[in-house]
Amino acid sequence: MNAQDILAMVINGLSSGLTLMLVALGLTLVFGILHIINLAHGELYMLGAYCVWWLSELMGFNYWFAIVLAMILIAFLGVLMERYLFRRFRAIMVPSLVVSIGLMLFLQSSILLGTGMGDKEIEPVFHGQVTFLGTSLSLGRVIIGAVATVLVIAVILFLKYARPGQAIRAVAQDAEASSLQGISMNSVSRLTMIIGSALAAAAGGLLGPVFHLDYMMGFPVLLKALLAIVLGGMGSVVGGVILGSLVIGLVHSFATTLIGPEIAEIILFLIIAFILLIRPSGFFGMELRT
Amino acid sequence: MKKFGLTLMVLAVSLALMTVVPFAMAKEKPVKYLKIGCNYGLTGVVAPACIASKRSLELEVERINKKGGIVVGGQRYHIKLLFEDNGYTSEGSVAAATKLIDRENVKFIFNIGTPGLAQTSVTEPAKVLSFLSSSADQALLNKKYSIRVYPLVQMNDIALLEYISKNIPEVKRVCLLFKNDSSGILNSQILPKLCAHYGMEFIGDELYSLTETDFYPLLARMLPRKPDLIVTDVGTGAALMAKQAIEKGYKGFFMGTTLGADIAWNKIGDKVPDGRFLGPVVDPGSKAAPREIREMTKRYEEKYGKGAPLDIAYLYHNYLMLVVQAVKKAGTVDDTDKIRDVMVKNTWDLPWGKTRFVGKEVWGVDGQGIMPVFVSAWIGSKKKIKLLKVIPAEDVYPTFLKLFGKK
Amino acid sequence: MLLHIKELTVHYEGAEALNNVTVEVEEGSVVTIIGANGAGKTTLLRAISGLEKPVSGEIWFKGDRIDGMLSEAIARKGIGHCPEGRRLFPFMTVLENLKMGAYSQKNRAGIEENIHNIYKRFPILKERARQKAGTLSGGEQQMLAIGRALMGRPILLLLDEPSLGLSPLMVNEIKNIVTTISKEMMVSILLIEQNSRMALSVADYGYVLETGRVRLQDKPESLMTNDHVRKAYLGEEL
Amino acid sequence: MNKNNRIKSLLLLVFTIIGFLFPVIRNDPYTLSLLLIIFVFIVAAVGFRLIYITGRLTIGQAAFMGVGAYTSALLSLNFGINPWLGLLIGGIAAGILALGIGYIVLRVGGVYFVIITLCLAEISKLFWLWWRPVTYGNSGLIDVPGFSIASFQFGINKIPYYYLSLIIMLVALFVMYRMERSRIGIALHALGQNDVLAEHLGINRTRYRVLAFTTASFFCGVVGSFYAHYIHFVHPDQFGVMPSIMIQIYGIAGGIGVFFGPIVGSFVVAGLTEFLKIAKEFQPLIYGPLLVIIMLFLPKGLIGLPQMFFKSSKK
Repeated sequence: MNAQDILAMVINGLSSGLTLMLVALGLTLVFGILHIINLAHGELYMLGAYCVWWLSELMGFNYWFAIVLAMILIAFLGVLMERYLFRRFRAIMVPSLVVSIGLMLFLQSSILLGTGMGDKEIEPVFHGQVTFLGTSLSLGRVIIGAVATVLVIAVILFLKYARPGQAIRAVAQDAEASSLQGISMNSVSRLTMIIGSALAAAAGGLLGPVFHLDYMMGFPVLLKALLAIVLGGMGSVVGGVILGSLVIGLVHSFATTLIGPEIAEIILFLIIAFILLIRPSGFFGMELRT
Repeated sequence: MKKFGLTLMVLAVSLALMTVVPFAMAKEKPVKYLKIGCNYGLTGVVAPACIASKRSLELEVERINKKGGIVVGGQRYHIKLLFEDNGYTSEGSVAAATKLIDRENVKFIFNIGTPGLAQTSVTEPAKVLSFLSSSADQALLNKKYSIRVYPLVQMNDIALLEYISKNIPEVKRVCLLFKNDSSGILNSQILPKLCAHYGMEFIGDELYSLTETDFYPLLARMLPRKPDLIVTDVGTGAALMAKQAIEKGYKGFFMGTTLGADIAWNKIGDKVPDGRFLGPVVDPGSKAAPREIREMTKRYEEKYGKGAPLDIAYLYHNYLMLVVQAVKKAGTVDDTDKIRDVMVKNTWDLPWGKTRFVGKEVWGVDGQGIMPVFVSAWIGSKKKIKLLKVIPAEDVYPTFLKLFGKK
Repeated sequence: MLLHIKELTVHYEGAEALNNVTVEVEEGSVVTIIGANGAGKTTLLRAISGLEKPVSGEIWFKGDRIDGMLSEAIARKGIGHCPEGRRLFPFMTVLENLKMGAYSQKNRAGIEENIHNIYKRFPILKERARQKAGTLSGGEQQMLAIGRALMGRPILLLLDEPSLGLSPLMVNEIKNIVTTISKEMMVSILLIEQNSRMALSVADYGYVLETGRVRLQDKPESLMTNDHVRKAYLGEEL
Repeated sequence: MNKNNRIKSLLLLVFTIIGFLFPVIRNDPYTLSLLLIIFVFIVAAVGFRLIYITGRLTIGQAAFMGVGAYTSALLSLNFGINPWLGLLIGGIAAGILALGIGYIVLRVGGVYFVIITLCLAEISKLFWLWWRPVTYGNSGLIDVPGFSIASFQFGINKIPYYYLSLIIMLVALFVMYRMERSRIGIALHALGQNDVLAEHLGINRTRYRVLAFTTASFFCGVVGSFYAHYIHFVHPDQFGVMPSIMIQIYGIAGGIGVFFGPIVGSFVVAGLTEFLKIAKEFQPLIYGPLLVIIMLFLPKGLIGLPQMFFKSSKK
């Protein structure tokens, strides 16, 4: 084990953590505002990937344009979901779990039956490798990491400085007090769903060419994103999620490389369970709602 | 009430489906039928393969029936497929098998995937022939009514390694990176022995989870050991792994040992240099594929459009043709003892090639059908699978027996 | 009449919290409601702000009926609510908290001017502007809560126990603030207090709420001389 | 005992009698095989509710079914332990594990507990997959022996298994019902209503929660072990997150506020799934939206349906 190997592990971990962040950020925003665990959030990621496939491979749009379009389309779907389903279950977690599972099954199945059984592929836009500090990475991943970082920073800035962004934070901290300030709960939750869905769609579209398209690709990502946000402090608006995702990526990378792939997943889950026990509000729980 | 607009719409769609689907299914008139049950996971993890198999089998049966069905012992039969969804669960598999046997009185049940193995607890006592497709080694163990006409992982490995040892002498160090399904487990058990047999060095195995997509950490573990050949499957996950291995600077060969989709190979795109990825597959639509499979692919694509199904789906044509030919030869459609006897004692001309039954030395029953192994390589620059060699089962089986027969 | 509550009945967690309560607030006046813990004072304010849905009765504000409206809409109509326990946004800075108070205001220059005014009135908030609200002391938090409520340029301000948990010095400060707001900023105030002496000393009119019903209502001077009030709320031995 | 309760017990008695007589009326192996799996899931779903009333929502109950199933199956395969004994040992293994885990995990509340139990389900599945020398990983354990009494082997038809699972279910339900109606039950409900208040009343929060968790998991282990010996096959996929979610759907869709909610839920949702099988691969397209619709119109679960009619007729 030399410095080179450790560096490789760090880079691998960061590269998967960065992409997880997009899904986790949306999930935590939705949880922070609506107080429901949207188990169908992974499906928005899946739909994003399929949407980009449909737009770029079948309709012939430019890849980046297809991603933007997919973000808009999936955000619209998110608005519908919020308007007709989640809004009624705001802060009622128990039935909302079943609702989101129903939604998940429906979306998965419609993609499977709607797009045919064969594998789908988004043609990669970037080819070639980048050698960074002696570790070889595909150019595609570097670009994805960069775009993901830009998107996350954009969201952070939006939440920090834009008035609607500040309203999201206010509602996450105290919904009732926010409504007393004249902040509309419904428009905030709609906005949150828009951001969350668009981010998930972007993640799907970005990762589509790197990984593969599969109608069940959402659930494993959802599980990891859930881990990332509990690690960061559930409902924490930005702070913890970023660190949480990166920690998940790093732990997975180190454990896989050092001990082995299957045991790495067990270790990952055990670590999360352990952290929750000693720090029940998440390791980096900073902006927890009161 | 406006709030319920969307939900009402969903309800309406669901109701429409609920009324249309049964109608679409109940159109045939009862003549004499040879019923074949299909205990499939139409929902759940293996749904794509099962649905594709369902569609292609339906097309085939439609064709046979149009030609007047088959004649068994002077009686004309139409074939009827009865699909039961097991949701890819064991209890679903048992329930579905029970339903097929007790309600429909079927004598043949096709099954895909490992949790489906649970059906043998129902089929064995009922003397119903159970056609399995799991690589699990225990699947056949002492099971009189279980039949597997499935390319054995061991046979594929032998054929491919033999080809590699003869044609690619630079391969010396072999490692296994495989998904942790039953084929992967089997591979991790047999590969060290096989490598020793072919004078190669086995340097380690790692099994990853089925949902894995990011292989960088795993490769960081394996590649420093400098393998020349990575043994894996030819599915989507493996293609992804291969692509990422090359991004990580791997320069050696890959060997897939199970069936998989040709499209999955496209994942590698132009990343893998031509001829570096070998596997026991054949592009079902290409000229290299057996004629029947090629025609089948054409018919499937005409009806359901591009995006060919996994070739595992086509595998079930082997089962269908086996049943059709065996009942004709046995002269009965319900004496399963006799049909099984006829089945395992003869050599059959099935869509994937000449098939005969073996296995007494390994599993105590002759339930395993062995067929030719297609050794192919991926020509990435043309996105094509090139058939290198077809190795008859007879050339591979002796080695198999020598290495893996009962001690 | 600025605010008119007519025969309001509200249930809270299944039990009756308010029963046929009628309260009126004149424009420019300070009205106080005193009562023991659990008398329904907070529920009344919550009902005005739309946080609780009444079972029966009506609430009129500036000639519009507001019961049944969403609380954010009521806030935008000009009712500022300084809730029980202050309910600041603890992880936002003082300045951000103030800006949230002006969420319904569209005029940027107006907001800036408002912040300026509030800083002038509460200099300590200016000092703490970049600090997270959760880290302020009790008195500072109360000032921020009032400041935030004033940011929305309310016509009517609902104050829920502003003196709770504060030192006697701070209570006096709050008293001054209430007077200044009503006199200088021309904001009507509905004040709820357990500190009845302080409340009655600043109010123009007072109500006594007991187990969800209005027991007494009168000018503060008369209430202060009422035997029941003296015994039960002013702690005087008779 | 008031009138309402008498009607309830009468109904229960009728259903129990129907349960016992069913195979006599209709000896259809397929229906029996469906019913006995529903019984298995009823036990898990009612256990899920028992934990829920203490204020903890779990999505990990299938993990304990897995512990029971694997323990019992491995013991009978490797050491020839009688499945009848295995039934008990499987339950105890799950119970002991729940006891240990519960003391640590139940201190965490709210959404964090949901996620921890989700982790638990996933860990258990990954563990069975990983421990290949013993569990054969993804190949599963094949030919797990079935039950027998003296020389009579269960399994020629489904009737013995049906009665066994019916009896297990009735015992489990009886125990959990009595528990809820006893003084312990009052404490459990108090915990669910108000944590802090319960503590003030002298209820040891963790101890009572662990009691509920262990009881529910014990029965999960027992039915898991029954499942293994009935199916004769154990596979990790049967005990991961998805089956846990199914248990939770049965509980919530039925109505988690009432003891009989999960029972109704298991029957109706499983029945619905079965009915929708005619749609073959299109089944999730209908099943998913149906779940959504049930929750939209009956947020309190199917058990709220009669109440809804009752209310509307009163108006």
